[in-house]
Amino acid sequence: MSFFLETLLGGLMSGMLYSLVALGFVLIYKASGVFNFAQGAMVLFAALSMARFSEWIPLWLGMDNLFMANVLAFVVSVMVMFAVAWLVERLVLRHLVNQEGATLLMATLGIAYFLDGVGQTIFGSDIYKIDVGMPKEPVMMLESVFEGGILINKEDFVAAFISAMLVVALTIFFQKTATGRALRAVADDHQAAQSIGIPLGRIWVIVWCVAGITALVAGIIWGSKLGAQFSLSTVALRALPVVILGGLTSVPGAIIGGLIIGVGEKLSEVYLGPYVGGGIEIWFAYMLALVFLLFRPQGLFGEKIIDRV
Amino acid sequence: MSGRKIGEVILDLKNISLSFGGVKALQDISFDVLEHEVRAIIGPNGAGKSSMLNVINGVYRPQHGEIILRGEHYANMNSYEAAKAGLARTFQNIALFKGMSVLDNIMTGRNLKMKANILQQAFWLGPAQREELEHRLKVEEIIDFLEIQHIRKTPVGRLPYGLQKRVDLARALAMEPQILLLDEPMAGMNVEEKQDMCRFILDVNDQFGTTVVLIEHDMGVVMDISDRVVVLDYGKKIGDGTPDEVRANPDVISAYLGASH
Amino acid sequence: MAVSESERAANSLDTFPRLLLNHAATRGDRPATREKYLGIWQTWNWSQVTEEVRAMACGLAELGFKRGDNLAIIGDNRPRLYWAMCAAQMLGGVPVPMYQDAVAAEMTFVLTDGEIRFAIVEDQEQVDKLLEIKGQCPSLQHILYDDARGMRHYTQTYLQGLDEVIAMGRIHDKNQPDFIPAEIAKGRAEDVAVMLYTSGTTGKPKGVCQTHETFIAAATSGVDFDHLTEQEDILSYLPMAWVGDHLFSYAQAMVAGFTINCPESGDTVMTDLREIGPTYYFAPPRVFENLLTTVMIRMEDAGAVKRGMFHYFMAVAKRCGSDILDRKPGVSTLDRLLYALGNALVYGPLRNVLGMSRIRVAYTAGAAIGPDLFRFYRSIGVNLKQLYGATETCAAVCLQPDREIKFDSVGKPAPGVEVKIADSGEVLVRGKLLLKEYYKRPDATAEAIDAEGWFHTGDAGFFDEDGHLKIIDRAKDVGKLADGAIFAPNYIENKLKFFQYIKEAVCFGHDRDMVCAFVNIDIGAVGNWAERRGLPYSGYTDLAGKPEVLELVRECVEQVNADLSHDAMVAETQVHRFMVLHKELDPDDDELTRTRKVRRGFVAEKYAVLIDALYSGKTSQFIETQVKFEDGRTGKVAADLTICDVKTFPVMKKAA
Amino acid sequence: MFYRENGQFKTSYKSDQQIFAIPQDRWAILALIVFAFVGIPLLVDEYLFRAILIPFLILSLAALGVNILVGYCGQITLGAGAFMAVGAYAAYNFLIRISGMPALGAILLGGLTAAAVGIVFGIPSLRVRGLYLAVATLAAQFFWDWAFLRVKWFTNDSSSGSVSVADIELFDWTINTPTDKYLFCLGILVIFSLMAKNLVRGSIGRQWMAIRDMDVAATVIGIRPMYAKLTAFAVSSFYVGVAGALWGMVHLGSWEPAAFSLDRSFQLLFMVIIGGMGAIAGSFFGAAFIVILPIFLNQMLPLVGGLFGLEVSIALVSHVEIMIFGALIVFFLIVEPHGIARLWSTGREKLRLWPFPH
Repeated sequence: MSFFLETLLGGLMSGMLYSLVALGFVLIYKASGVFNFAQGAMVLFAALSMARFSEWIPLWLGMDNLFMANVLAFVVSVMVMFAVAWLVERLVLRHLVNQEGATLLMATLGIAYFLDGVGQTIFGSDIYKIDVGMPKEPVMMLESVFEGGILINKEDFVAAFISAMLVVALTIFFQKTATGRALRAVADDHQAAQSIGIPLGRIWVIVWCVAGITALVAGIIWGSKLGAQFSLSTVALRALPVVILGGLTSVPGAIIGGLIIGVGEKLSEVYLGPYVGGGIEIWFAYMLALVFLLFRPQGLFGEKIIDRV
Repeated sequence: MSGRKIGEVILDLKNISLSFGGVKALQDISFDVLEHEVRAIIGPNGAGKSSMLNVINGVYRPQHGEIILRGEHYANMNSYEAAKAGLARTFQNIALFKGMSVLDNIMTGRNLKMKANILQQAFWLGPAQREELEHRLKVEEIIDFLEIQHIRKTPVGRLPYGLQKRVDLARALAMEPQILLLDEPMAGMNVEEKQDMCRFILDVNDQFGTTVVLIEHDMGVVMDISDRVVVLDYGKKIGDGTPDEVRANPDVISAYLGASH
Repeated sequence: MAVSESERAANSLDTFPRLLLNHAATRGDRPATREKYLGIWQTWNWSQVTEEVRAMACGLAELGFKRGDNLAIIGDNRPRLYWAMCAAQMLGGVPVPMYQDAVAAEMTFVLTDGEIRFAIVEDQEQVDKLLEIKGQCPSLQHILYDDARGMRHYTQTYLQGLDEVIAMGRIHDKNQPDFIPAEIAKGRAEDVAVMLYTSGTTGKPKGVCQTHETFIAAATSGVDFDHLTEQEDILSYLPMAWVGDHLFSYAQAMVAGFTINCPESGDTVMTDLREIGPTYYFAPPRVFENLLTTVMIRMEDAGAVKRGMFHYFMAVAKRCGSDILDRKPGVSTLDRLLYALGNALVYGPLRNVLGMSRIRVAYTAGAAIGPDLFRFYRSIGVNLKQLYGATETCAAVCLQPDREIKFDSVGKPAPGVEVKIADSGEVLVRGKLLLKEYYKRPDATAEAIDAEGWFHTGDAGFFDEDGHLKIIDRAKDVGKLADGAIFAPNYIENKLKFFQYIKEAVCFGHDRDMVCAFVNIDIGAVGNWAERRGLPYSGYTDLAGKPEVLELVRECVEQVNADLSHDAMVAETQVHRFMVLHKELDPDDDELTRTRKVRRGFVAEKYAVLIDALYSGKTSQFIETQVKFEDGRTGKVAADLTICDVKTFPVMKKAA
Repeated sequence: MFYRENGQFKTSYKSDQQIFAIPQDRWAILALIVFAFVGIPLLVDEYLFRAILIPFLILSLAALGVNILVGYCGQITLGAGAFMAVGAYAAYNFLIRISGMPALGAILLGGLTAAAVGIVFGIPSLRVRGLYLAVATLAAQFFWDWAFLRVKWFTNDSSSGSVSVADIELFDWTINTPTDKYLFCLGILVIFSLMAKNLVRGSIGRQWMAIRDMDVAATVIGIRPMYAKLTAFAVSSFYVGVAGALWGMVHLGSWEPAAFSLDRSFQLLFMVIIGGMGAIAGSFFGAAFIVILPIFLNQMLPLVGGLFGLEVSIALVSHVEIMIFGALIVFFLIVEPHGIARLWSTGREKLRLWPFPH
């Protein structure tokens, strides 16, 4: 029982991180109809930026304060991600307005490659550590409830908490601010939004900036756990089934989908894996999403797709 | 037009109702189409004309009602079955295959009649080749009929609107349909193009005996070429009869006047 | 005429049906007719054509068509319409091709004048026209249509599809296989083969009756002259009623046994021309001119490098192209190399896109062709030549021999044709190719052909020192200078108008001692010229008065004078003085006809004061003229016109 | 400029519809093929065969398959690598488990197996399109990556999924030298290209393109989307599977699942985008471009770096390489969505119209 709970909680924790990346997908898709395959590359890029700047800044400034270094590195990385967002809009998106979804998807694949290349050229391609002072030691919990209790990483807790906070913040941003409302208007109908004077280009930049921040947060959390390294960019691939499950246009869908996939992966790996040789977590999520697709193409919370002639 | 014989009921629509979510696009519509006639469905924009056509050839599924095609009863059609049963249609905002040439676009209309299997096609074996050439001849006859020889190998995307509409008609004709559904065939055309299109529609009806069901929102042209007219307004049928009867119908007059025409 | 009928039929190829049978026998598998139809070039070989023609003839005979009947043929260039001509000839009838774009009323005249009983027409459109006027044409009994589209509901019994008639004929031919040979045997060379109505610039159209003998003679001389073989391909796209098309697409094809190609539709002529790539080509100057304009316009859109290359090599071609084509000596090796390079980069591809790659011989006729235009085609390697003739002479009186091309002559008399110049300057023609008569117009026939058998062409011309005929004007317009020299205003005016800067010119000189001219500049070309050199102007009148413009025009006139001085006949009529008019001659002011021909008398009267000034030696003259504006208002244009003197050249003596 | 089309008129539909309707094109292609078979083996050394020509041929074949699906039928795939893997491992199993199985037979059966798998993974395309479909194909990629790594039966119980085959034989011809391999692959490619061209110009090809361009209209004229899409998946996977089998058994000889990773799938997609979607020739252009570009960069970058006194590491070259790929993808999607093939055909059109610009 405790083992099951441990697995479940572990799944929920990693699911929270999937949700974070999935959130990046959903934001961009909602506002621009672009399925951003480069989200993973952005996570890697952000993580590398964070790792390297937190390393370089003390050298440049000759200071020795980890906290300050991290804060400065964070600020620089945020600016870097904003620059990326601006460039993407300028150089790519505005030239592909009104193209089909598949074309845009392939374009973001190109962006992903480009970002991967640039990131590693500038920042290097080794494994870099990100130390933002996440607690590493595990804690025992619920010893009183049943025997043995369950072992949990504090780090995961903190990560889950931060993710949750970010989701709340974004929800508020979308629901309560003028920019957020404009974003939703754009998501509903590009042309109508344009005709009432919402500048599409600026909205896109903002959305990509927000997606950049979620990528940065995800990058920092994952990076501090696993180190900032190339494999981070594959996190997008892991988060992909999440959005399919949750529905591409739904923020709650991204969160719940992330949790389902996180838990499903872990449980399947632990309980199913041994019978088939292990390592099934990556495709299991996809198969789950695929089966889902066949019966409910719009996802759990997505809007129904209506064809008009 | 003296030689054309109007026949029996070929298509009968009974109590068709269609709604999207809460929006009622069609409410309890019934009318019939006689073989070899030109039947028009008119009405102001948003009257449900296109929805009606989409129900007839199975793009939309009505919630109520039935469609009787040559005595066969259907609760709803399916596009493929409709095509097999001899229904062809054109589209209001032109649904040509924009990556293909005019010739290839029209050739797709022959698809149902082409039987060579994929292996024969891959090796361009006798049957595949023979079939391809035979159908090319058919398609060329249609090209000749619609006078679009000069654009036969042009990609459709490069054509002006009026010609695209003609290619759309050609593709439908290539199916050798018994019933031809035309969705606003003259929308957006200049006077000369409209005249040409009218001539082609009448020629098709006359030469091949094809039953024509056409939609227009503009009463003018349609009245001249149709045998009978159905008038829709806000998803309801408000008139049905010969052009003269319809023109005299007070409901129709008020609908058209009310719709700022 | 002691030879028996059957012997004639067997031995001589003196009628078109006999020529056809001969082709079927000797080159039955060679293509005779092609038509682009349903996307590909449908081809009929000579055997098939013969079979079709026989069937059609039998069908016509079934319907009652008999020797001496006239058969109207109305439509675009369709194979079966060409075949119908031969079918009619087989039965001893006379085909009468008519202009397909004529309106119904115009057709009435020909149909009644020609006592037409049978008409073969292309399609519903022509049928409708004939039905409209049938009441006025009592002789018309049968109308046969080629294309059955839209004809299902025509119930008139005298309407029949050509298909049915041919099918009927086929059975007839099978049942009575001797019928057609017997009919062909009855044909004589001196029978009328075809009747072509002249457009008739004055009076009503006249039916020109040409016999088998005349047309075969004309065609044969052309075929021999240019060594045409059965291998030629020609595109038949000109009106069938025009003598030029009849000569090239029917008579010569029948004589030489080459292939005629009918385009798919009027819209596709250019594409079809490219596909077929005719080896033998005929077009009026207007077609060549339009083509050249298109070339120049399309080249304008090209990038700078390509445009530069194009113009560079066109200059090379202008310098040596026609000399190379004529295999004249004296072209430098460098020029030959450059021309070869240009041929690879420009001329060859250009000929290809114009559909002229395979042309061995191309002719133009029907109107004067500008030397620049003419030179352009020759310089890119198209063997374009001029011919001269009229409906009454089967089109072919004079032809330009290969390698003896002069830009302003129409060549030498064709073999077997005599040409002489009357004292009045009129060109007279005698030979086998003269018309038999005007249909039912003995008066007109007598007027046109004099007692000695000379046909009066109505054109004025002269032979130059090499024996080439130059046509200078319509005979009735030709006048004389005070000293008796022949004065052909049109000839000089045309020469002036060949310059792009000159739009219109009017020459005076009849009964005077020298020639003077009014000139209208071309506002487009000269305006462009002025803009390029930064010359500001406010309008036509202003531009026309600029000294620089006058200088420009003076150069043009001088060049014309230099040109004229080479020909003894016209050397006296060099332009001594001219003025550029202050307004454009305009049909609204009655100065031009609606077809933009100068109304010489009216202009002379209206501008008498200017003419006086020209001949009185003044250097300028003030004038004020009333003009009508487009909106119907009238206004006045006034200007002080400068009179320019032009250099004239001493008359070149014949190098005897 | 080189075209002289006057007099090349068509008197039958057969000649009008042949693959290279213009004689000049026909001769040029024929000359190219003859040169590829005869000239190249005489001129080229082993390194070029191994590093460029053989990979080019096999990847062209795979790109051809991907192009049929993506370019002609409009169904996006991110899992082409997996179908290569299926082809390769299926061919391997046919070869070692059925005694007397000829190599060519195994390769074709490998392709057929891939086709069958392709149909299964194509089923989602009937319900979803665009990026949803991309996800479905990704599922195939991850599933087969895993399967060949972990399911021992597929790899004949070898560890880590690596397998190897001896030199293959075609009748009496043992294909062991690079030249042999090249000729073998070339032969297959020529035949398969011809088949692909026949398919796309025939009724099935028109059905694919109709579905791609406007699926509602396609259905209305009687095209069954299921048939069109699944045949596209099948044919595409067949091509890709055969390419996979060739890649493993002819080019590599021994291989492991990593040879057919997700990167391979992306690479194939890029070939099609850069080469030209919906054009047979595009597959060749794309494959050539993507095979040659890294080699070119490997040579050039250190040289360029040297000019500025920089040392260019191998890692850097590979980073610059993916950067350039990424940029090129975006560039082509924006500037010329129909890729090099379109540039080529535009150029050809210009030559036909020379000296006119259009």
